[in-house]
Amino acid sequence: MTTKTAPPTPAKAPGENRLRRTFSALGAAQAYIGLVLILAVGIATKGDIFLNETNLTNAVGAFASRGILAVGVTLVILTGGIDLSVGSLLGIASMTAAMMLSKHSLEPWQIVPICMVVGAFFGFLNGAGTAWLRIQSFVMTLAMLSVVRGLDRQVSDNVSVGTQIAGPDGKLTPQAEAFQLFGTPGHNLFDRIYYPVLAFIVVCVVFHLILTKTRFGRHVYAVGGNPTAARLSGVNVTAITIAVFTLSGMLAGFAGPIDAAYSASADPQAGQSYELDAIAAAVIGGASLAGGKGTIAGTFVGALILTLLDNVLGLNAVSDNWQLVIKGLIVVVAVVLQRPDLFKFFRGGSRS
Amino acid sequence: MTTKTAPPTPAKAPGENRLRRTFSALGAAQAYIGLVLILAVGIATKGDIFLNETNLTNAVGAFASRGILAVGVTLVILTGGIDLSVGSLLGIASMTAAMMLSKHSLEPWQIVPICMVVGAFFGFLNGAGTAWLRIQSFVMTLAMLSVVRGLDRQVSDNVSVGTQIAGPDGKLTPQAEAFQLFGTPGHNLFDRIYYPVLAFIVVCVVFHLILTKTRFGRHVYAVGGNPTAARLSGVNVTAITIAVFTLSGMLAGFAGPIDAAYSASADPQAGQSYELDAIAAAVIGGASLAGGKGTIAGTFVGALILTLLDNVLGLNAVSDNWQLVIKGLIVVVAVVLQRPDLFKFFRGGSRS
Amino acid sequence: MTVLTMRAIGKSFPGVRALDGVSLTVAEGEVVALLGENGAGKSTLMNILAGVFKDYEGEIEIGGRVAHIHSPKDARRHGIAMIHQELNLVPELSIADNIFLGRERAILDRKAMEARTAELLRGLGLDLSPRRLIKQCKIAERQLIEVAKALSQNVRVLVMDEPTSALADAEVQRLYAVIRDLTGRGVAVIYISHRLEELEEIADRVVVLRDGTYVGERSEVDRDELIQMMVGRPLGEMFPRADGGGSGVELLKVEGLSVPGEPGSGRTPLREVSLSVRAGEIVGVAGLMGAGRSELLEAIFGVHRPAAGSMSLGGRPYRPRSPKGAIRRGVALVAEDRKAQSLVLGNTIAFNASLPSLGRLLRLGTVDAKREQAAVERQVNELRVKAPGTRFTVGNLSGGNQQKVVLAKWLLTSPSLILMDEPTRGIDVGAKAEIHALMSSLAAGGKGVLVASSELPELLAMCDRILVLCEGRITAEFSRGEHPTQEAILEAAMARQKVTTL
Amino acid sequence: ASKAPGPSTSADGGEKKKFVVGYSQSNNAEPYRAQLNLQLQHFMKKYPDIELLPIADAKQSSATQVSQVQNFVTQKVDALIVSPTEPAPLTAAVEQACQAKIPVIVLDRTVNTDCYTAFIGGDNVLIGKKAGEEAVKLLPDGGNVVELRGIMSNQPQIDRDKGFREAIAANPKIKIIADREGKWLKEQATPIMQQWLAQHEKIDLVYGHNDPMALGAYLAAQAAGKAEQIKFIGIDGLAIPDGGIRAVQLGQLSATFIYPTGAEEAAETVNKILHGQEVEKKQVLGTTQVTKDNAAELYKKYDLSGQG
Ligand SMILES: Nc1ncnc2c1ncn2[C@@H]1O[C@H](COP(=O)(O)OP(=O)(O)OP(=O)(O)O)[C@@H](O)[C@H]1O
Ligand SMILES: Nc1ncnc2c1ncn2[C@@H]1O[C@H](COP(=O)(O)OP(=O)(O)OP(=O)(O)O)[C@@H](O)[C@H]1O
Ligand SMILES: [Mg+2]
Ligand SMILES: [Mg+2]
Repeated sequence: MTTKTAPPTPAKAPGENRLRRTFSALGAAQAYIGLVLILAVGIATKGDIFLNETNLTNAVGAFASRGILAVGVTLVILTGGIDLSVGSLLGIASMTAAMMLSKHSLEPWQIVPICMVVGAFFGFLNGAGTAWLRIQSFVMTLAMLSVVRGLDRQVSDNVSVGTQIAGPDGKLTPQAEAFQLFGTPGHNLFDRIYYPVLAFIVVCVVFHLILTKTRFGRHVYAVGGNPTAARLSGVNVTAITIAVFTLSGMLAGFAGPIDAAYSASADPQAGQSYELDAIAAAVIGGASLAGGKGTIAGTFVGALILTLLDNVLGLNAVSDNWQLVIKGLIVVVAVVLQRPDLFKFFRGGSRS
Repeated sequence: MTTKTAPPTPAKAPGENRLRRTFSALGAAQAYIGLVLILAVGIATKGDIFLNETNLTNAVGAFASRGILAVGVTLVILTGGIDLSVGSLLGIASMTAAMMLSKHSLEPWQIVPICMVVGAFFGFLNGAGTAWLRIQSFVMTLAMLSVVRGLDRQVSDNVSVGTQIAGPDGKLTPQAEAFQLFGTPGHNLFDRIYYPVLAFIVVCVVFHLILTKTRFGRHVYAVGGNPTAARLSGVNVTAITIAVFTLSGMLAGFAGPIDAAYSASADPQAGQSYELDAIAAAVIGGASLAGGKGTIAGTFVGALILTLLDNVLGLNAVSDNWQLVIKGLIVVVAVVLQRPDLFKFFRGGSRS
Repeated sequence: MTVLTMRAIGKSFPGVRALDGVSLTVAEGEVVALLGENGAGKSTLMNILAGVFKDYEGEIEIGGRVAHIHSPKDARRHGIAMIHQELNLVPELSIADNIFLGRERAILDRKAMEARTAELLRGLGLDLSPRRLIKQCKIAERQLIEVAKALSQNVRVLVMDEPTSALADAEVQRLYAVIRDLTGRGVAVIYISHRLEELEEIADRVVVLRDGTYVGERSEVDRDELIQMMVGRPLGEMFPRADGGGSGVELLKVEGLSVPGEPGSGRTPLREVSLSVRAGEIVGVAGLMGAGRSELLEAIFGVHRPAAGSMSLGGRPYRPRSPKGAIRRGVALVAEDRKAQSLVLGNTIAFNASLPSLGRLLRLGTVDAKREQAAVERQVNELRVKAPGTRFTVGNLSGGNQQKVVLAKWLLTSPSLILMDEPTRGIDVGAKAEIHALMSSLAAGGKGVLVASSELPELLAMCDRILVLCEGRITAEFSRGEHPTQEAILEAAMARQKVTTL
Repeated sequence: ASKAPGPSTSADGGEKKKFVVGYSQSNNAEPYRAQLNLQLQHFMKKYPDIELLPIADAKQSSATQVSQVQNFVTQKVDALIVSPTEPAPLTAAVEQACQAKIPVIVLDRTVNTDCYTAFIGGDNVLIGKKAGEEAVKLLPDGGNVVELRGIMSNQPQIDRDKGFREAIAANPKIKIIADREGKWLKEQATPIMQQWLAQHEKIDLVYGHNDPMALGAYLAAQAAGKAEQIKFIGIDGLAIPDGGIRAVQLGQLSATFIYPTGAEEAAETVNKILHGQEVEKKQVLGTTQVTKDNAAELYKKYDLSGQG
């Protein structure tokens, strides 16, 4: 018996493998079908109005701050948690930015780090509650949503704070002028690269690299995919959990000034219900709320689907009520189209 | 071997077992500590105003329709899903009720079943999308939230429909009079048992019994705990999934008329963001969003915590901004207090 | 030279004293086997060594110095690696990612990781791409990947908790070669297994635990004596099946059954499988890893949709569209992977055991808790599940006891045909004998038993007939009367069709 | 403070009695309502024998507001002010208070019952009409108008739309070429306006149901370089740095219309009621058009930032 050393069965037949690789590449392409569909509808119905640099920049720009939130939320979702507080964190960060600008005349490059620290601080609390006190992240971040919104409203006295601050000469102060770059609609940076869009893309690229190329990224997937295995492999599950919530908060803080600049003011209600958009982008992009599954590329596509869908419906002057209906339907269609194994319901008990 | 029948270790040592039973009873009692805390604060600060039948009825009555949603959401959460559409379903059901009453002068006992069917229909679609198309329930029900809200607004033409319909004599029609019983604040049924509260309690009891005493209930827990094992044990996972969403929709339909009667009108926006309250009640009550864990009793306690907390803060005339802050903090404290193993972070690797 | 000393180790869980004053020493280059009944505390002892538990009683010394091990990281720092009883891999990550999990460089060096992974896999005879996702790997492959993961570290002490429970002989032999190579380099190995013949082959010393206490140790493996030590009483014949059975009417007939594989899932396709099981007969299914044994049992149980072929059960056509339909016809499947396929780990023993048979425990439409309790308790006691009660959480049971709960669950449905996929995986010798006795008595009671097992001696001793699968095809059939040898079965199991290899 | 209100209590000597007044606001976090709160607190301070409890915020939820009213009734406040989120839901609650013999002042939005002591509020149809008249003035040759609406089912939205359409009917050459729900929010209005600018060659005037929406549209037009060609009309005219009056001063809005808070009138009315004086049951407040000329003056008049 010990003499027979022929490998029992080749675990991989080359032909089969090639087939599989093709399939999985197709699967990846499939993720974009929903987006392509929406682009196609946009082009078919509104040709050049839709497929126009300004229109696309505007559409993505309006969603950029939510898109940035979605990246942070994706991190949290990957570990199997959820972050409902990002909308509130964006709100308090945008308020912080507007106040720093109006009360203390800080420069934008000072404001952004401060806002990120503010967001990261509350994010850290989320992580600590989840990891140390082991509160379900849904409850922890829902509580944080409430607490931070209360603080936001309290510091602002429920009044919105404008960012277009005029100096004694009636013109915008240099700080306010510079701050506008962060997001005033239509503003250009590097000739037609609009800061919010740029920031969103950069955030996506950075976090894509972090997730795919670094140890931290592997650990994030491991914590969400199998926390026990992660722990037994020496992954510091607590630290990773705290880190993703902190990063999510930090990104919300980063998105705050963008939101404030976009509206030229920080509203005490700013960011309300953004968390739903952010989570939706991640989940439409294929992230699983069970954890361990999802990519930044997917979230990016999910965000584009949401914002371009809005744009296409708006350009076609669909009534607001029907927009709600059609939007829901198309999201379902887009998600279904992304699934390669669509019509094989429940074939074979999956082993996971 | 077959002769020695003494089991190696008795499967149950009586003394040990008693100990464990006591322990688990204590664990159960612990679940109420958060609630007790809030009651204590209420009594300490506002004594008889708080601990007053009318006040308590009012407080619970205001939350009753959301409490009923929470029961349905608990079912869905137990199977490992989530239902974000319940707020919209409540909205369309309340609109249905108001229209049936105002346009067709139907009797309340005809209206309620119709509303339940309407809710169950959309709930069924949620289930079908989740089970058959295998769309993540978060996406499916988020899309449904949007679609149903759009329909609701469309059928109502964006105008709220009143339920206090006066006949030619200037008095309420008999149907409208009867409809008021469903929830007009302060109304009594059976001398001081207020219908919304009664309905909420009855729904809780019925679904508690269904979950604990029936095969269906066991299957719900099995599907949430391990869908593969459930399927291989002969559970029709698809059917259970569809059933819980349908029941959740049906309960939202049932809550619709209560909400309409409470507000004496169906607003096209009615129920908006109720889903968060409903999910929060379930999760504060111990339901795990991972599925397989949770009870109706817990959800009931969670609902009471939320509503009495609001009530106590309101009675104490805490400013609203601080209310948001304090509410968030207390929810965290209440949830933490419910955990018996609070300070033993990560002690002992659980086998799961 | 002694590398590891564990002194007076104790550990309690709520309501369970799992370990009490156990000591253990291991020398360099030595293979020490841990033996004991299910729930004796073997895994707990080793988990303490691997840093799974934060607190415990007693002291650990490594290389002569006291080691404070309270986390997996501590354990790794002291050169301890462990292959856990339950597979611990992240399904969505690749093989390479899993092997290096927790030890990556801050910026991943994919190339180096994949090269090293490929090398490790080759050493274990696995020809898999390092980029393959774990969820696409078969159970046996996963187990070998766990081995590779442990080997990839620079270890002084390697703990293997039932590393072979999912492996067939060929892979087991390869594992032995690896272990010998390691011990040659001075690595100490602690090896847990319920397969006594393995201990004979690989262990230098056997340490026996019973009920969380140290019983004794032997350098010479004498099976009867070891059994006596671990069970506390002598055990009769290992495989008690007498000749007989197989004379009944045909119970299950499968003809030309084909099931397509699924791209990406690593499932073996079945090709035109025909077989029959008569009432009172025990039929074995042998084959190498990935031969399609589990697939076959699952197909009969209605888990997969067959593309072609027909089945009949008890003379009537049998076309189960789901496990539910199969169960209704009196078929039961003890699935291969208890954790993933059989148990709701977070729930109680009673909940799990009664799940498929709730239909007969109903009274007025509700579950009759008293009858449920009684039925489950009887079955669980019969199988000698070591647990404080039927309300104990299944996830906190020892591996073998979990397996017993799975058996109890299916016996409660009183099946007429029971399909068993590796039914004695992780089961101690005593309980194994009981399960064998149980199979015999089921057969004697006119039931049919179809059992897939990687342990050929078990099949040879128990079965009236043995079918051999290779790449989803039946390549041979032996009846008890033919007195088949292991070699003959293995040869059939490797009778690959040349055409399919490319 | 469990005494029923009436002239008898505080008027006759003895120790000075302090009246307790509760106020339920539909949503604190709207700049307009924040302003209202501020003003109410300010004007209430004029009456030392009246204590205004912390303002209760319903956060746009009728259910919350109903229970707030019930809380105040339970506490037996001496007078109650309510700014209903929606008329119908609050009707029963107001009736409850009325039955408990608590005087109720309904501020800003109505309820469907007569069982209250006084109603104080602006007239949204009138404001819409004024805005429409201003549009007619701004577009003598007619033109294309886009309309940013508040939440569709909100009564002010319905009224402001109605009045506006009635007024612009005066000039048939003025057409509303598009209208959408901006939900009262600035950040909703901006992308909508961007889409309109992409769709329509010529937009002459933007009518926003509140200033933030009009300003959100302004931002979009400014970015597209079309802000000069388009006129913007808003409503609210808040005297805050970020508000409509300032925007008119800066030339961003052509005009806005002050939606009166009624805080001063409410404080006055409460005082009268508590001291047993007659009050007018329905007090409809007018509006003031904010133009470049009167903006500075109006800002000063309504600015309360220095006074807490
Ligand atoms: N997390 C836990 N909570 C409660 N009890 C536990 C836990 N882990 C183990 N036990 C108990 O400790 C005892 C020893 O279990 P252990 O897993 O060490 O047994 P084992 O010897 O490895 O058995 P097997 O051969 O079945 O794997 C068992 O009674 C088990 O129920
Ligand atoms: N639905 C599934 N998803 C993923 N893997 C599966 C699925 N079904 C079966 N498998 C895996 O495919 C392997 C292939 O199969 P099969 O069961 O046919 O082989 P086997 O002869 O039983 O081999 P083994 O000894 O590994 O169990 C199984 O071991 C199982 O782990
Ligand atoms: Mg073990
Ligand atoms: Mg198998």
